[in-house]
Amino acid sequence: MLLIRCPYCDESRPEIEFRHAGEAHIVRSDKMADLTPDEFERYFFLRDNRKGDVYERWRHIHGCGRFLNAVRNTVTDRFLMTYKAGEPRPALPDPQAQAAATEGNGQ
Amino acid sequence: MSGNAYQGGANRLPGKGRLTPAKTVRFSFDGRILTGLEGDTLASALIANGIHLMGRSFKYHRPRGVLSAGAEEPNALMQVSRDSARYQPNVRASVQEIFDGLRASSQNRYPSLACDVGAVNDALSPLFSAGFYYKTFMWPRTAWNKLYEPVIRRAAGLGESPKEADPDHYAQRYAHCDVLVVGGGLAGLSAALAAAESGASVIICDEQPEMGGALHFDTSIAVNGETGFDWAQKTAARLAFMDNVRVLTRTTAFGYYAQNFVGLTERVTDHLALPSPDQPRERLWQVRAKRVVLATGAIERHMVFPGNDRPGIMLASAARIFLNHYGVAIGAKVAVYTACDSAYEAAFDLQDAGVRIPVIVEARDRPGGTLLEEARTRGIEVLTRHAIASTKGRLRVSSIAVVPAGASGKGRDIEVDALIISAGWTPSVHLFSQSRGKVAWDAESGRFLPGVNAQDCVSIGACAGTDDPVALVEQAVEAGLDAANGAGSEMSGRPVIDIDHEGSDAGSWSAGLVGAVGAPESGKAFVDFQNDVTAKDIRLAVREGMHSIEHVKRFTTNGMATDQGKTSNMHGLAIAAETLGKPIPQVGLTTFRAPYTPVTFGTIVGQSRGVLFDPARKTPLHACLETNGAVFEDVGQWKRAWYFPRAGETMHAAVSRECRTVREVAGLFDASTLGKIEVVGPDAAAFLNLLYTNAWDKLEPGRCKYGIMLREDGFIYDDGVVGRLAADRFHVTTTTGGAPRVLHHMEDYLQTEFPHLDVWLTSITEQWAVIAVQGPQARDIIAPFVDGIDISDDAMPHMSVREGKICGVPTRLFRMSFTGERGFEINVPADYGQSVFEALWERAEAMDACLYGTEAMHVLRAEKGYIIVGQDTDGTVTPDDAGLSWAVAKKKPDFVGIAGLKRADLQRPDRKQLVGLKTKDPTLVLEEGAQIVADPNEKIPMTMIGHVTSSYWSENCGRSIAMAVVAGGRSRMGETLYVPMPDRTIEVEVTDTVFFDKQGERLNG
Amino acid sequence: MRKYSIFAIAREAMRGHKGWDRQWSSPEPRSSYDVVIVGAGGHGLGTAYYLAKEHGIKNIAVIEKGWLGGGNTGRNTTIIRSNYLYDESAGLYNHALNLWENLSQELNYNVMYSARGVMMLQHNVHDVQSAKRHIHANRLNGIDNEWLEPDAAKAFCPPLNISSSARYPVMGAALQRRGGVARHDAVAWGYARAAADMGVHIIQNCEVTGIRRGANGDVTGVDTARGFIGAKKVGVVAAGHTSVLMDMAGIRMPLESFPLQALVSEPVKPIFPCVVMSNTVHAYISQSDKGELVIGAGTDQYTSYSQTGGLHIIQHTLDAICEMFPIFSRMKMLRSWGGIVDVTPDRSPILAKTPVKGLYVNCGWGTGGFKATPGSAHVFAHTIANDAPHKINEGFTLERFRTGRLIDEAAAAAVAH
Amino acid sequence: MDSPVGVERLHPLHGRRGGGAAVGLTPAQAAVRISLRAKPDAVSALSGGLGLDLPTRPKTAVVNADGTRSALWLGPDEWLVIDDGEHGGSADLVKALADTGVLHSAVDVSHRQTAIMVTGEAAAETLAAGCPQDLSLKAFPVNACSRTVLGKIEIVLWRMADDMFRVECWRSYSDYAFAFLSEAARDAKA
Repeated sequence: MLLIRCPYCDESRPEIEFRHAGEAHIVRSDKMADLTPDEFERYFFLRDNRKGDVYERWRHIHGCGRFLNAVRNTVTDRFLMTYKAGEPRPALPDPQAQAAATEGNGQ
Repeated sequence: MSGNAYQGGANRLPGKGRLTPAKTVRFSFDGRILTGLEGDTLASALIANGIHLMGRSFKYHRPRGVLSAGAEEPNALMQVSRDSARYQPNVRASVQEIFDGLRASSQNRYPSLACDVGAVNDALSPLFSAGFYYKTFMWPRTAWNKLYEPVIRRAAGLGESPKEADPDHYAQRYAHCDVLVVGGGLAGLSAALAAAESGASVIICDEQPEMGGALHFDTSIAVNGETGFDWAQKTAARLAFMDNVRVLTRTTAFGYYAQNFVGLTERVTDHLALPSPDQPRERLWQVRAKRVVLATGAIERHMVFPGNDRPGIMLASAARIFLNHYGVAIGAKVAVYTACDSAYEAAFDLQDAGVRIPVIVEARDRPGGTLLEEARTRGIEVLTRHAIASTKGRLRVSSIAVVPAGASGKGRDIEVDALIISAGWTPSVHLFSQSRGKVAWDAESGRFLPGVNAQDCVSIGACAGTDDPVALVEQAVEAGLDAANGAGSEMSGRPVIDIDHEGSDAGSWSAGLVGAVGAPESGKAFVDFQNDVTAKDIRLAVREGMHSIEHVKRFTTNGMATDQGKTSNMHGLAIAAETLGKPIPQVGLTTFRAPYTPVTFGTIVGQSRGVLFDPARKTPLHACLETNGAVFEDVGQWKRAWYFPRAGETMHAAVSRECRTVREVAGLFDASTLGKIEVVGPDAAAFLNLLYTNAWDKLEPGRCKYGIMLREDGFIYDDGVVGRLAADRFHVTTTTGGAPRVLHHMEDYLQTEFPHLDVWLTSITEQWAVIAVQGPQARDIIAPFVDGIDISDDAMPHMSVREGKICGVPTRLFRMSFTGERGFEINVPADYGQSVFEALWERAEAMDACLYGTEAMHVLRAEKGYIIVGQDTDGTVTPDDAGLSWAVAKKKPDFVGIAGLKRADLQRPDRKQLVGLKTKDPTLVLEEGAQIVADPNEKIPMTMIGHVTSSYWSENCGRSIAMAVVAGGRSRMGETLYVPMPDRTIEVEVTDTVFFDKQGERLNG
Repeated sequence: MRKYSIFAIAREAMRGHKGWDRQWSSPEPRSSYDVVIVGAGGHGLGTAYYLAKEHGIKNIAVIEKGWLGGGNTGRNTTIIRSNYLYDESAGLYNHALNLWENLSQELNYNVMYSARGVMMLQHNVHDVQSAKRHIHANRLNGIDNEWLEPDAAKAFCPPLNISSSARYPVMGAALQRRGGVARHDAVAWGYARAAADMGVHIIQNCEVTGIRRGANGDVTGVDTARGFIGAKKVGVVAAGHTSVLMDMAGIRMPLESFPLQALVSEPVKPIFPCVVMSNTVHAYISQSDKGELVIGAGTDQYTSYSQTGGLHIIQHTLDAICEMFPIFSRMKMLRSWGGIVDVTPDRSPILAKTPVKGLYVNCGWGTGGFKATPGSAHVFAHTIANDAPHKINEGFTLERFRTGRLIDEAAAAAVAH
Repeated sequence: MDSPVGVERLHPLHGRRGGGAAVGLTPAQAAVRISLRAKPDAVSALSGGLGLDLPTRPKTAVVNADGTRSALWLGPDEWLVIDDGEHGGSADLVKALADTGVLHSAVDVSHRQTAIMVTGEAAAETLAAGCPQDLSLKAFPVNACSRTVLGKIEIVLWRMADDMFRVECWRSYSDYAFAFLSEAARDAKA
């Protein structure tokens, strides 16, 4: 069971309080009615599905109820960071800082 | 057995061991009543009684005795029971503690353990080479299922499954700590003590009944001036006394999951004669630790040589535990075959206890330190660079044949009644590997050791390759202090743990892998005892192209038995490497997977059985409905009243009566399970505009409207009636099953797509009990109870909502109908639901109204052509498909689903559209799910153009009615289509979906 | 290739089994091939086999990052059935089932296809409606699937709890008698042996690091850990890792990869004669020929390539198993493991050409790809050989997510595996 | 809201008792409950309306002076207000909040939920049978509160004293919650 830091509760909480909500930073057009089929496919169906660090959404559904974003490595399942919904996509921490974080607590 | 000088078995040595001679325990094995001592395992008690033959192997049914004294045991698996329901197959005799009344029996044998007809497999073993079944049993084709497979299945499988439901219960606990120490040997206890005294919260667990680990058998180590084992007990007691420490014995850490989440299983009662009924049988601990200290020790390997599997042949450490802990001699004349120094300690202990040691067969050039000299001083013959070529003894080893290493020939026979073996020790890196840490090959000591950590853990002691006790304690204390420090504890202090060690250095590790020993090739030299995998099998696998160790494992089944290769994996790897001519690390190591030892399903399930398997949600009216004879159906987690049969009534009759009564008089229906969401805020209407296809701006407060919600891809997601209570407040309803996901869906959009809107969502599903009163008399039924609301048709027309009181309690009163009749849905605060319902029902019953359930509700709405999302639609239906395009606002610039709806395939004219169906024979009721074809004479596969979504006998129409989705259905009105059934083909006519009161006049009475 | 038979075994038994050949060789890669298949699982090896056998293409390499059969082929719970709802799915899976029935003989390798019946339990009215919709559709498609009342379900699977006091009582079951299980490793090995015998190169421990395209955009080959390997056509058959590989060719896929866990119990004597699945209480179970109960359920909730998952998923699975089969509460979990399954939005696979000429993809099987192995391999070989789909896989395109013409078994409330 | 004559407010766990010496399980008395939603700028006005300071720190609860009304932080814009004064709480909190005139959402959820009091030395251990949060006093001190999980349901957990927790759950889950805690209590003897 993963341990996820909720940026609203400011605490790490067990995975079963959360619901995964897919890839993050997929922008819903403000002109949805004008989307071409290609654009709709990109928006709704195509996913990065990266092996490595991914930006993703979770909802602390059995906690504060908020949606949040996370950067997680899909090979190790380790969270690099979490941040609030609506905040811009952060740059990834540099690998050295990641390594340092690895040395310390998993979370 | 009383009167026996040797309490608890003839092979019990007076004055030896740590059990109390007075505390005897009676148990049975294969029907024989035996006596052991309290604290005995089945294995130690049986050996004490001179019984070495404990089981039969999986494939060849070879007689087997106990190999080990621990969890790694591959051979001595038994069926153990307390009573007929409390029965367990495949129990390791080396782990199961005996208690008064325990019944054990051997398994995988017929008719008896000593005389097993399955042993014919052993004689046929040349045919049963590794993977033989892939090469045969292919002819004739049908024989696999009917002949070969049943035979193979019956031969395999070890013990028998329980046949009765499990009467025991199991507990679970989440636990959190700064430091979890796995393993309570010298290293684990030292680390736990250091961490605990620094103030950290500590959990320490060990799989044995007492802490101590290797101190159980290793009597050469003294700690702080007392025996190691005594120190361990005192330290464990001291730890248990501390508030910040939890000491768990009989507790196995079986799984190491992400972010230091570790599963432990504690065996609570399986060793007790009379457990209290409140005690769970086992308890699952789910531990989240800031740091994990792995002090899991090492497991001794056996020697791989022909005939190495006879009862009486066991690991040196096992013999030493039986002797030093249980006070049991494994034999009177015990030879040694070793490639590791620690077997000498065992031999010396045995000799000191009066056991004859006829020979030590040493595979190496010489043992470490002065062991050779000491053995010779003791008068023990040591044959260095020798091997055992074969053994004899049908049900117990009786002699060994010794040859110089690499030589062939019969060799010299030496009579024995037991043989102890040791090929060195495999560090237990299982949990470390499960944590995704990378193991690294240490060429010097010939073992895999923990390498790079993936999680916040540290390995100490034997599992980390630290052999010297002084260094080990040093390492453990450092690990404990560091762990406490890392968890933020600031107390200082360092426990004093002084080691006095008389034994030899454990030393030489390298010679114990078969590749280095060069054992004779003839005969069966077992690598994996339980699965009967021999060295030859592994060589054969390599010869056949299985060059990955995973292929070798799967082809031979090496390491796949219930012990998961604890003693065999390294041997298998070494033999494969030798055959391939590659170094061991290049051949790889199979992945370690949870669980470390098998874990009872019940323990993992815990409380989630029976009524706690899944919550059964009941409405506030449930009890009254039950009193009134309701039969309930499961809808999601809810229990809903399905129908209300009167005495002697079938379901069909009850539903017909309910349907008729609603249309003639009225009926009461429990609609409480419908999802309800209160949408509040100045932007509430704007938000609903985006979430529903409909437009909401113009809905006046006090009015309601039916709404459709789509997914972004344009398919119907949910529907329901939405009432506007005030300019900034809506009461939204959803389907019963849809309630949680609809709220989640709405929150998603609100929080992440439309956060600029000032609106909040609150689930009020359970705030309100909902009583639907439907039928011509509905208004008359409720009128006397309503307070402050004018419920006349003029003042409160169809699709309106008012707030006021009913029976004196607040209500949100909806005028709406899912039956086509004049109807009200009365929302009252849930705790009042029952009282209000009783008041209404008392009056309604007197007026000859009825209670109706979900089945009648379904029929009534189908008569009117109202759809049920999830029944008449699945996730592939658009509003237009369902005939609901009127509910899609044409002028809105945006709503969820607007883009998806525009895709080419969703605009096709030949999409499946919802229509009505009338059977040509009005008495025939179609089956829901039945498929529809245009050409009844087409051969299979037939072209299916749709299916029946809803179908009922309609008492009110006097005939059957159905709804269906049919390709291009709306352009087929009046067409005849066909529903092919197994026994006949039914003719149907395509109609519109409204079967009753087409003008809708009844909504207003 | 040496023919496998009881007589061959008997002959070998007399000389210590020294005479067996390698089941497949480990050749050095050539500089180029007509077709390179990426991924040596059952689907990939099978594709190579059918390309060689039915389409006359012999210059083929199957390139595998790890060891052959080590992905989802060797990690799944081996359930085989074909009682899918839609014509497209029914056609594909039934094609596979027809091939399963003769696969041991076809490959001269006993894959232990065991038609012991797959029974899908139905626990509420909605379940029953959905099951009957499947049964009717299957019948008209010529696929066996029959309705069993609870008593008949119990008779077919005696350990089943059909008590009406169960939390979710069994209201009936849909039974496909031709459904069953097979031995997963043997499928990969059997295809590998037969393909290698026709000259297919199986190159293990060779990770693909790039998919190269020429000036005109067409595929020219793959970069690998052992250098560049040219290819006229490349078929990606790498369940779980498809997105990663297709990204190398610049194609973003409608896929997400999830951990899928499974477990086995300790072995016991035969107690469980068939396969039982339940979508409502959510688990499935069978008993292997070794005697282990083989158990699985749904995926973890998050995307991952870790091949591990949470204990709570196993808990839910075993809750469901012990609810349906209370006698198994004292059984023990022996081993658990995880695979990576790539899942499409409509839960149906993609077996198709791609926008890149010469590049083909076979993916998106979610939790249920094993059952399709021979059928999938067979039509995928056809698609590669002819640069056009077989009639059976015509609908399983990449384009369907643009047009909206989905094959939505999930939405139709079918089960995923 | 006054309980009207002849209409009984029926607690979903009416009459239930559970636990033993080390832990007691008791249905909490009836209460008024409001799900309150608002942005930060409305907090002080709403606090005035309620007569207590709405907590703004995660995982904390605030109780008014006479102990009859409390506000539990559930999320950054969400509080559960519980009033169990006289007669199971008769305060019209929705009106009191409306009178503040600031933007908010107040929804009456008095009947949506019910509560179980878990008391005694084994209270935390009992809850730990199904609640995955760290319930040590260090991590979950008195007046800590959180929406979380108990077994297979969602709850709001509030530690009111060292050895007293209030478990709020939706009413249809209360049977499950009570049965779950009852079985857990068997095992959790301090």
